[in-house]
Amino acid sequence: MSEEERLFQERIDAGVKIEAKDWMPEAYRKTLIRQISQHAHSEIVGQLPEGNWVTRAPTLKRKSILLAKIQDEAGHGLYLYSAAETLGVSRDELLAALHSGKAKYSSIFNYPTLSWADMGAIGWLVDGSAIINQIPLCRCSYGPYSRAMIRVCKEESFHARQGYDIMMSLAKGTPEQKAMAQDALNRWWWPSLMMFGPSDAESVNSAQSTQWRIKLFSNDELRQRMVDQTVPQAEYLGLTIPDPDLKWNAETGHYEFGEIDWAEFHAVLKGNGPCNRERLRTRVKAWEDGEWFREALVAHAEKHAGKKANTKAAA
Amino acid sequence: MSEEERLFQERIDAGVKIEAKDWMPEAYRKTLIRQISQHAHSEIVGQLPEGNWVTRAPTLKRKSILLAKIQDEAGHGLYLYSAAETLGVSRDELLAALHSGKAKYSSIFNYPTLSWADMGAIGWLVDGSAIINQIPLCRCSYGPYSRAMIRVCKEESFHARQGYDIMMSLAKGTPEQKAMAQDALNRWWWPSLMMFGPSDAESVNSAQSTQWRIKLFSNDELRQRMVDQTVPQAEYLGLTIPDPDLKWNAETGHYEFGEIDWAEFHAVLKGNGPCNRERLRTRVKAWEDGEWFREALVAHAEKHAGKKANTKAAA
Amino acid sequence: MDKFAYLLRLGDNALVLSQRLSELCGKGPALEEDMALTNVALDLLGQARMWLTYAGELEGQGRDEDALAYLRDAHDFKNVLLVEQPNGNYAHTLMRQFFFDTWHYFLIGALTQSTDRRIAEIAEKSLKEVTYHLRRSGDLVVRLGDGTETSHRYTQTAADELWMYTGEVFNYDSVDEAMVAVGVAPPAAQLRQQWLDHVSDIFGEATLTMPPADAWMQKGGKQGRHSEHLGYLLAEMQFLQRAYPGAEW
Amino acid sequence: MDKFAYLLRLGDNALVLSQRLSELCGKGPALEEDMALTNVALDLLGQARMWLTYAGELEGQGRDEDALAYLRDAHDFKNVLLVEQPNGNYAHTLMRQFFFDTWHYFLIGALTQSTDRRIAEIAEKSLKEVTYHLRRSGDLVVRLGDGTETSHRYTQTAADELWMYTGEVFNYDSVDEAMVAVGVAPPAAQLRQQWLDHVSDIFGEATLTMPPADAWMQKGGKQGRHSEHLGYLLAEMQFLQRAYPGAEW
Repeated sequence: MSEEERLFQERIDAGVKIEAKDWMPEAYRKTLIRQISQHAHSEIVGQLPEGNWVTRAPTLKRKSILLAKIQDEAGHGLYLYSAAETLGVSRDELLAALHSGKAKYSSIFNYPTLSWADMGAIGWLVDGSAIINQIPLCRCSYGPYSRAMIRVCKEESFHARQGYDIMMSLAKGTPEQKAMAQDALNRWWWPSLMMFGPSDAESVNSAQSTQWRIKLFSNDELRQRMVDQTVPQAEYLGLTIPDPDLKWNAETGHYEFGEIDWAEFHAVLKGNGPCNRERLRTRVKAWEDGEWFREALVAHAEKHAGKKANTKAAA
Repeated sequence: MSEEERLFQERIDAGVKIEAKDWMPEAYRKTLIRQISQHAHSEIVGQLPEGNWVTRAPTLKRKSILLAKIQDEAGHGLYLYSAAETLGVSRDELLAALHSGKAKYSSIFNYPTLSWADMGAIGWLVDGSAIINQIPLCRCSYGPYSRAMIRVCKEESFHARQGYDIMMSLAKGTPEQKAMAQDALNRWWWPSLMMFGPSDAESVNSAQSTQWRIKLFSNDELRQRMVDQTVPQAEYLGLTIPDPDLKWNAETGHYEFGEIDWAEFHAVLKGNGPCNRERLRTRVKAWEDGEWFREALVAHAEKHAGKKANTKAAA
Repeated sequence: MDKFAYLLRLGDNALVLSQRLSELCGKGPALEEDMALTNVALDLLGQARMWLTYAGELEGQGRDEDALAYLRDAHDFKNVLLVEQPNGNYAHTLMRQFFFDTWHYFLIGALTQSTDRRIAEIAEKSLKEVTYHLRRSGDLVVRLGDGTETSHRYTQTAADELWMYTGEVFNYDSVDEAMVAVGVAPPAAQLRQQWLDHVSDIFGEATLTMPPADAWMQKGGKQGRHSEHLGYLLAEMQFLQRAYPGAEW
Repeated sequence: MDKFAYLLRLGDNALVLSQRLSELCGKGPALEEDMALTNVALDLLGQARMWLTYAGELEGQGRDEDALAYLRDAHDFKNVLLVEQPNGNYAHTLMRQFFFDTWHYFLIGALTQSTDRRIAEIAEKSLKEVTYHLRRSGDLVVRLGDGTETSHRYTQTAADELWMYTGEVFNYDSVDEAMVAVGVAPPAAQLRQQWLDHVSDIFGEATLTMPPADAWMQKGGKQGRHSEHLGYLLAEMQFLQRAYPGAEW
């Protein structure tokens, strides 16, 4: 370890935030860029499964709440791209990596939204899991990322509550609505657990990230937290978690749960999820269709700057 | 009048059919091409307003009847293009004239189909008017056209009956359905009367076409026939014709009806109808999107012919 | 019930345009546009809810905002044809918005002076939003019109194609005239002049050619005679309320 | 009610594919294609009606073909994912049809030997139609695959993109197996081999590359877990029955 690296690690161990202008190991920078941009991409792609129901929201109030949520997600994307940009990479470069398939986004968005209840399940389970992942990151070592996470978490907790509220209405509703809610829970439960990533035994690079304080808890710890938090909520809704092996362990004070189907996890990651192709295509199409628009704004700004300069020169 | 022209007119006056191989005046040929191709184009464009409801037909049986009707229309287009082709013009040339906006199709298809009742009204009123226009043409002087008309009329009378049957179901249905039927009648009545063209006083070229027996009755005569036929049918349905001036004249044995809004007629003809742009665009898009397909079939046929020839040469 | 009919027109315009914009969620040409589009959709939806709620109360048949939004068929919708036109390319989306926003801004401004207190209040609440909408869409029209050759062409084409839908809002029928007569709504002539002046200013700055003011204009939406597009929009929007009648969501 | 479930799958496949084809009315690449598309849509619709009518009778709850077609939400539809895929360009439309027709032809052929008399009769009535469908779509795949460079590329792309939806029909679950056990339906292995052989023959003639038989395959449609496309298709198709409950048409 070089002297610089030693000092860097000391600052981290002392709980000092690293800022953009500070020296940092190249691997720390790269890991952060990967992690933050993947998070930003997830916010952007995450607009699509919800956008799929915004035009069909069942009441104007629900439509309004859902629109506001989608707007927040675009906003989160913006903060996060900005945080990544402090590390010396541009938003366009990050988007190019997304569009080429090189960069990842959360695999959960490769599942389809098949009923209105999915808007509830996504808020409750997916945003719920996201918060459990992100709350520790509010204390992570990189300043801009930590500050972005604080803003994001505040809004996400709203979203999770709104999602649970949708589930509540359905669970108290007609038999068809209750069935819709149960079906959504059945489809989103396991993918939500997979959001925390492979089990610790399989997880690569964790040790270094932990040392750098950009990963504060292990995947399995966070996953357990999600299960412990969610099972009683499901019970309150009168819905059944689709896991026959789920049971309360009074000694550990935790719920034990069944084996995750990692083959499915890897298949979706590899591109074989039900919607991988469509999600990416929708984003690429939006980007390509928008090229003339973005170019025009640049051209106009240049002309305008040119005009200003000419006016000055003439004066 | 040349000797040829005199003989030609004598044959027509004697009720002899003119066939493709026969001598004919250039103006006769041109008039027929214009008239037949306009009719063919109308069949093709006429698929679109009905296609607009086929995906939303209210029962599977109605959907099936509507699909069959649309298929018939494509078939009528085929016969009619073939009849036009006997006059020395290709289908592709005729379609090019349609797509460039040079050739016309029936203006009635520039009105939108706004409810299921429009499927009834189109069958009843539009196909009804078309039949009144076309029945005399079964006896017109040009053989291929006359034979095409005989086939077309047989199927059209089916369509008109099916349309009336839809109106009947609606008129006997719920108050909403009856209102739907009345609304459709309100919107389609006047455009259907306009289908017969300008009043005789305004009509150009009629005399020559009449002499050539490719126009057997005047526009106003045919229009009167349509009114006389349709008013009792509307009464039977319990629907009101949207014309306050409509009244029975016991002396003439005809219905008198109000003034047609010829300004609207000319506006739609000029391109200002509610759907002129969309109808033409849909057809042009289908044609352009299909170019690679048509080219491939030609290329395959040429290769195949080439292979056959090669095989023969080798043998 | 002229006032009920007038309120439906206001509510349906905002509702249908909001619906069109919400089709674009996550599909805008830049992240900032995604946010702005969703924001405008949200503002218009909020306004639609206020107009429809008031309309339902005035009608007194127990129809709330959802009953009016979800349980009317196309012929009972009273929005103008402009707002139901498909999104097209982004130049169309923006030009439709700019034409609408210009009228909407002057209308809402005038409605703050309405003799109907509730209408004046709703207009007052909406004024800041529609002011922002107009500034945004006018600004973008200028930047795209005076951007690249391509953006100029797209923008001009969008203007030419949408032009025939811009006259309907000024084409007053007996409902509109009744509202003018009692001071509820502003007269057409005044709004039309404001609209033409503003569009002309922005088009001038945008180096765009303004189509002739006396061009042929389509009509019918305000009376419930729509384009073929509206039926599809409603089939999608209303599906859940239609498929599960009486359910609470 | 395995047989009811099996009949729904047959009926829904035909109904949904017919609906997709009918979206193209008047929009085909040539007049002859317009006619053929409408014809196939019509045949499939007729078959759907027979399957759904039988399903409804077997269920004995008074649901007729229209109740089953118009009053079920997406999760109750049991068609495979292949048939609900959007039309795409015409190469997609045709390739979807060819993949379906090949399976459908061998299936219907086998069903003429079904131990269920009514199923055998319906299959018998459909056999001539599906034979024509297969000849037509196979013939077009050959001509487009071995046409121009462009048509070859489009056709190959369509095959590659739709491939992952072709495995579901052979992926038997307990419903399918129960039907095999009582001789109502043919086993998967036999159909799959016939399918692979025919597709391979046609692709050979078409100079197309056949994607690997062991590629990852999507599933879920038969169990009611569809793609996001089906909901929109149904919202449109079912609008009138949903908006005017109980009306006769």
